[in-house]
Amino acid sequence: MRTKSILAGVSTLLISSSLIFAGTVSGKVTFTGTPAKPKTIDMSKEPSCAKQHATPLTTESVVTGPNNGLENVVVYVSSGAPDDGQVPAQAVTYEQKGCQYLPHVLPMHVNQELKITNSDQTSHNIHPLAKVNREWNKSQPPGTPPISEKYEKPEFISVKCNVHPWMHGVFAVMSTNHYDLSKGGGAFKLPNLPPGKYTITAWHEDYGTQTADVTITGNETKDVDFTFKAKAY
Amino acid sequence: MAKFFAATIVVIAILSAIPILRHTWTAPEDISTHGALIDEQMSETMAEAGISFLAAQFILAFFVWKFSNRAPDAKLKKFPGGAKGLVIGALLVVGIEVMALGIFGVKAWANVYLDAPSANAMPIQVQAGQFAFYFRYPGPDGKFGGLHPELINEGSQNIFGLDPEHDVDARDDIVAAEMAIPVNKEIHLLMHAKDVGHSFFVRELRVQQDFVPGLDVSLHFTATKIGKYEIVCTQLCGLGHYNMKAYLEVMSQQDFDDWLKKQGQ
Amino acid sequence: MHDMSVPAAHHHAPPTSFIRKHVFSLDHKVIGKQYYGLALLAAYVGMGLSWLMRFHLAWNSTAIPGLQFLSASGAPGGVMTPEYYLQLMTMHGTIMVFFVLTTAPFAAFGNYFLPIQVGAEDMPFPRFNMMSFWVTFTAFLVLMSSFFVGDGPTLGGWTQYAPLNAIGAVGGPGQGTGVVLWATSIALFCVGQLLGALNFISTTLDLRVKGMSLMRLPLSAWSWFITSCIGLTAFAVLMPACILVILDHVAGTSFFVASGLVMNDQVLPHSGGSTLLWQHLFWFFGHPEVYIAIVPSMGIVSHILLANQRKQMLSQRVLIYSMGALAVLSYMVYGHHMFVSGMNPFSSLAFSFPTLVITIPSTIIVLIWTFSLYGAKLRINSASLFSLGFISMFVSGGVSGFFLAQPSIDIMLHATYFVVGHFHLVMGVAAMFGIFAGTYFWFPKMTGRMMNETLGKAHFWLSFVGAYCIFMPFHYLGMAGNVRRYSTFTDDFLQPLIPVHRFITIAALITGAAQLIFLFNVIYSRFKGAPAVDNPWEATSLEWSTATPPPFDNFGGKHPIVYHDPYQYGVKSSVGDYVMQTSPEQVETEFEEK
Amino acid sequence: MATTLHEPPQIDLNNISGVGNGGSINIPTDGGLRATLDHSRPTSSSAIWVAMFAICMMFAAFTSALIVRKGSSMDWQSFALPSILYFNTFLLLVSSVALEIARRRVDVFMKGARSGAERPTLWLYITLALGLLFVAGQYIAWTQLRAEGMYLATNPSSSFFYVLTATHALHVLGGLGGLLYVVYKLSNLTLRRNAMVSTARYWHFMGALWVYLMLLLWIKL
Repeated sequence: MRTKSILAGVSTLLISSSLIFAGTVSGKVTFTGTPAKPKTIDMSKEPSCAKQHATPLTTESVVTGPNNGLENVVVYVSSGAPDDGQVPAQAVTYEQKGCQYLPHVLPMHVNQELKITNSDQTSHNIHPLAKVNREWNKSQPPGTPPISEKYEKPEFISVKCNVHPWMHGVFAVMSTNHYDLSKGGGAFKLPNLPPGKYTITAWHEDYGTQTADVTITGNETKDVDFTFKAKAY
Repeated sequence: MAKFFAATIVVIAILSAIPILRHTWTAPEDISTHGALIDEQMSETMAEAGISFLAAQFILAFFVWKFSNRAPDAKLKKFPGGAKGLVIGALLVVGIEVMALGIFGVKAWANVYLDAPSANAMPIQVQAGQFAFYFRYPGPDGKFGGLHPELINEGSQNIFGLDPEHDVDARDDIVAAEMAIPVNKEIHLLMHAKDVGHSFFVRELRVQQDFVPGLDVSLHFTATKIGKYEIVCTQLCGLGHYNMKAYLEVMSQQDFDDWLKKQGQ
Repeated sequence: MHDMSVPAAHHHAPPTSFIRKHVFSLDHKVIGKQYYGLALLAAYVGMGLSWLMRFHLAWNSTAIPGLQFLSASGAPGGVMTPEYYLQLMTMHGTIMVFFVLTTAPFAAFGNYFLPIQVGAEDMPFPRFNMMSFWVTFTAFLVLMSSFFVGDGPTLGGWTQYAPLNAIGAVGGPGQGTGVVLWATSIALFCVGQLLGALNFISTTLDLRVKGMSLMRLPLSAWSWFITSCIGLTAFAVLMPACILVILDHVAGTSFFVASGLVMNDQVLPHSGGSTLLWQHLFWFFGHPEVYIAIVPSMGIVSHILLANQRKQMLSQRVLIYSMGALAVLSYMVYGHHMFVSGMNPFSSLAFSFPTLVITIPSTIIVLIWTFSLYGAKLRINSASLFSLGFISMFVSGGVSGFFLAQPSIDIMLHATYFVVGHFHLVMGVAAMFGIFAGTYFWFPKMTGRMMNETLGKAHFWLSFVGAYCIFMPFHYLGMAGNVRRYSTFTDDFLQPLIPVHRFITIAALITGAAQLIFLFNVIYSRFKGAPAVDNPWEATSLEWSTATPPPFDNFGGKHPIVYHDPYQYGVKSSVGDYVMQTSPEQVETEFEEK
Repeated sequence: MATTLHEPPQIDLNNISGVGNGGSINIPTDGGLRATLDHSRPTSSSAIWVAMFAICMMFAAFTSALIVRKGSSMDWQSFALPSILYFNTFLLLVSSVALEIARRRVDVFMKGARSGAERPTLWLYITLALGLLFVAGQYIAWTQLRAEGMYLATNPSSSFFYVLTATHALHVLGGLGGLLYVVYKLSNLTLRRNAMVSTARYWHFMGALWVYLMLLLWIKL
């Protein structure tokens, strides 16, 4: 009993301390050169989807923001912060709407629940091409309950819909809770890092990965920027 | 019971014939230059098949009506003609009938499959893959870029596996998900299968042809009527087979050129 | 009835243990019943599948209560997914074609009655015969197991076109394990049927009793003999094809997968295979298979009509020769399944002519049947009704062959519901009617009890009208270009056709329900039916000259001697208007002279 | 017209045997050993031809598959057949001769009185041995190919080689089974001529089939 309470006390102390001296890594992902310009997607095969897009959808494998910001880049701590094993309770959801995956890149924690919903009038077919994890291929007719899945091993999984070949997305399965997805101008933020040496990795589905090492001492914010080389084709 | 059976057959036969005679469900109007012969062949066959169908059912009904449940002392009768008559009759009538059909049919078939496309036919490549058709126009240079299966990436819309980086011909190739063609111009369709067997079927054009993986086949036709038609896959190709389709837009030459320009940008 | 015959030695004493008697029995009669039981089971499974499919086609997004328990991923919340539809469709086709249409009229009735009709005690190789059934049964189990293994049965259709059947799991759900199980099952089935054909042919050639010349064989025996000749050739070709598919899966060979194929943006490892090769091998079996399904029914129906019209056929020889012609022609026409497959267009023409020629023997057969009714004393009962229904169905399904035999028209009708309607009528419903007729006719001999006529007639009327309501509209749909093997009709031009599909579905549900009457009748009559006499139909062939049900060695230690052609009806004899093949009595016909 | 077109056959109760062999009663009609006559199953002489026809069809299918597949693309790489195959061919042909001798001996033995004449099982054993050697030889051929890196999936040519030879080897094993059956039946004097003849036919057929396969492989690979 007493030992228990002591343990509890100690652990709370540790956690709080790690919160007190919480470093943050933030920065910006940019690109140099001229990226291939997004191709418009012709959905005429699926009228019910096509009419949901006032301006035709374009490919999302390279999404750029203002002043060379690069979006949809997964930035995460690849070493230094061992996985604390905390699986987020709430599920991440992956929506199929207008024959498009929302979001295009979906980061999630290993074993976190993944809910896949179909908001379209047509039947979709979710086919994540997993290599490390178990590959599955399920159809989801309109009006059927969401598909619930989870992945056991960290992996970047490319997702396809076999019925609508243009539909393409990514599951980024992480073994850490310290990850972020570059937004707007390519900005990202990794908060709550206890002091220590870290390797930060940035992953982009077309341009590959880049890494940077940072050391957090106490309560501070370190700036780390990544620059990818864009491919014209 | 026997008379009821006879009556039932007659009723069924007549009811089955009505939708045919009234053209309740029938193929849409033909918009191709070669289709007329096929339709003609179709209606001739329909006439002959229909007559044989009705005749057979009626005779069966008549005999069942007349010769069932007869009195025990009733006399058996032998069909006057005998087997020889029937056999010779069948050989002559049916033989000539089907041979005629076969021979006339050759012409209709030849139009589509045996005659070569004319030299100035417009080449379009169609690629069938699970579960969509994509169409490729050679672009201003009139040359198709080479295909590199390993480069195919549907996520970034490199449907055909083109290599614009190194292949100059590929740079101006125009890829579309719907097929636009100028009216009254012969099209030479080069059919390429990306993965498994598919088929290219346009009812109005009176064309149906399977894609053969590993072997590019070709098809040629001329559309004579402006409009929007449906291209469907008729070869079971997997779970999305039912949804594998594309639209065929037959346009005036002017509209077509504009469309092509628009796609080019 | 005076039956001159000679004593024979039992070649094997009747077994006593339950296992040897009812399970691993060497007795062709028991094996025949086992085949019949298997066919019955398979038929109702196949029918259930067709119910599910039809319902889905008519009411696409409506959940089928409880279906999710059959397959959670196949029917989330009871709504059928596209792949599950195709999987059910594939299983429906495979089960019906192989395990019903091939086993029931051929293996089941043939096993039971061929030896009796030739006067033999048993088949020459009872052990092969037993193996034939148990291998077939295993094949069925293997096929059914694919429902429960991996991601379900294959979705490639019963024709299993390459390369979809050979690229493995990347092809979609069921294309991995599912296909391997399918191919294994079919290969086993081939083995079973080859063993059966071996027995059938040697029984017919070698075991005929004294006086039973080939031309004295009943038409049913002839049809089984011809069918086994077809099967011998067809299954011997399908088996290698299945072996090659299995190798493409498990050994990584490339018989059917061409090079440079891309699935999910990955180039497939296989290379250089020929996709048309599969179609050639498959259809070389596939078209004769149609005749394997229909020819036995032709024989059975002729056999039954003769007993009920109390008068001979116009010519038995012509019927036999025509069935033989069908058998021979069936191998020269298989290419008409491949008119638009990318095969050389000239060979399409080459294949179309023999196909058209097939109409000639078919027409002759129909004419002989019909015109033999002229001046007959037709007795109406369930058996004869189904036989007459068979003729009507055979005609209706046959005429559509006119269209499909012509490449030019096939451009419009290929792979549409027209084809589906055609083969369902001509080889599906017609063959089923042959099976039903055979059941009502031979049930007394097989079980010693009569079937219930009232139920039988009810069953007939519902099936006959129902079958037309289901399959005639298929032809109209096809002419309107309704593509087959679609799980959902998304195309604009298919929308107006959906009401027709609803009509068909309702008809299918009712007709299917009518088949439960038959099932009940079989089970009820088996135990509670009126006891049957030895020769309830006053028929002439050998199976009616022995006891009901026949003793273990068929003729109670005797060898019958045959004095007459089969079907000596419409004569004056001591027993009535017919004389048994085994009776030495000299008789006169009672045709009035013209 | 009279319906009985044929005279009722004369019944000679001393010698009833059906058109085939339906009625086997206690008089030697199938040329078997006397000991076998009672309770003997009717024999079928055509069965073996039927079986051989089916096997022909099967290999015809494989052959056409081979030809089509070879023509369908450029990836066919020829390779030299393992030389041991020629030796195997020789073995199989010799075994056929041995079996023919055995069959003649058995014939004589069956016709003559059972007492005295010793059973001609020796030649059957020789055939068996040669047959086994053949199968073993085929196995060696496969191992040699594997040593050269030619596996089942290496190339269509090797695929077909393995498939054809293996299928043939399986059927040869079936023939060996038949021989064992004959030896056993002969040992307890219940052999029937038909069994002997059919086995012999099948065995010669296996030899012929193998020669055909050798030619096919030799020409096509």
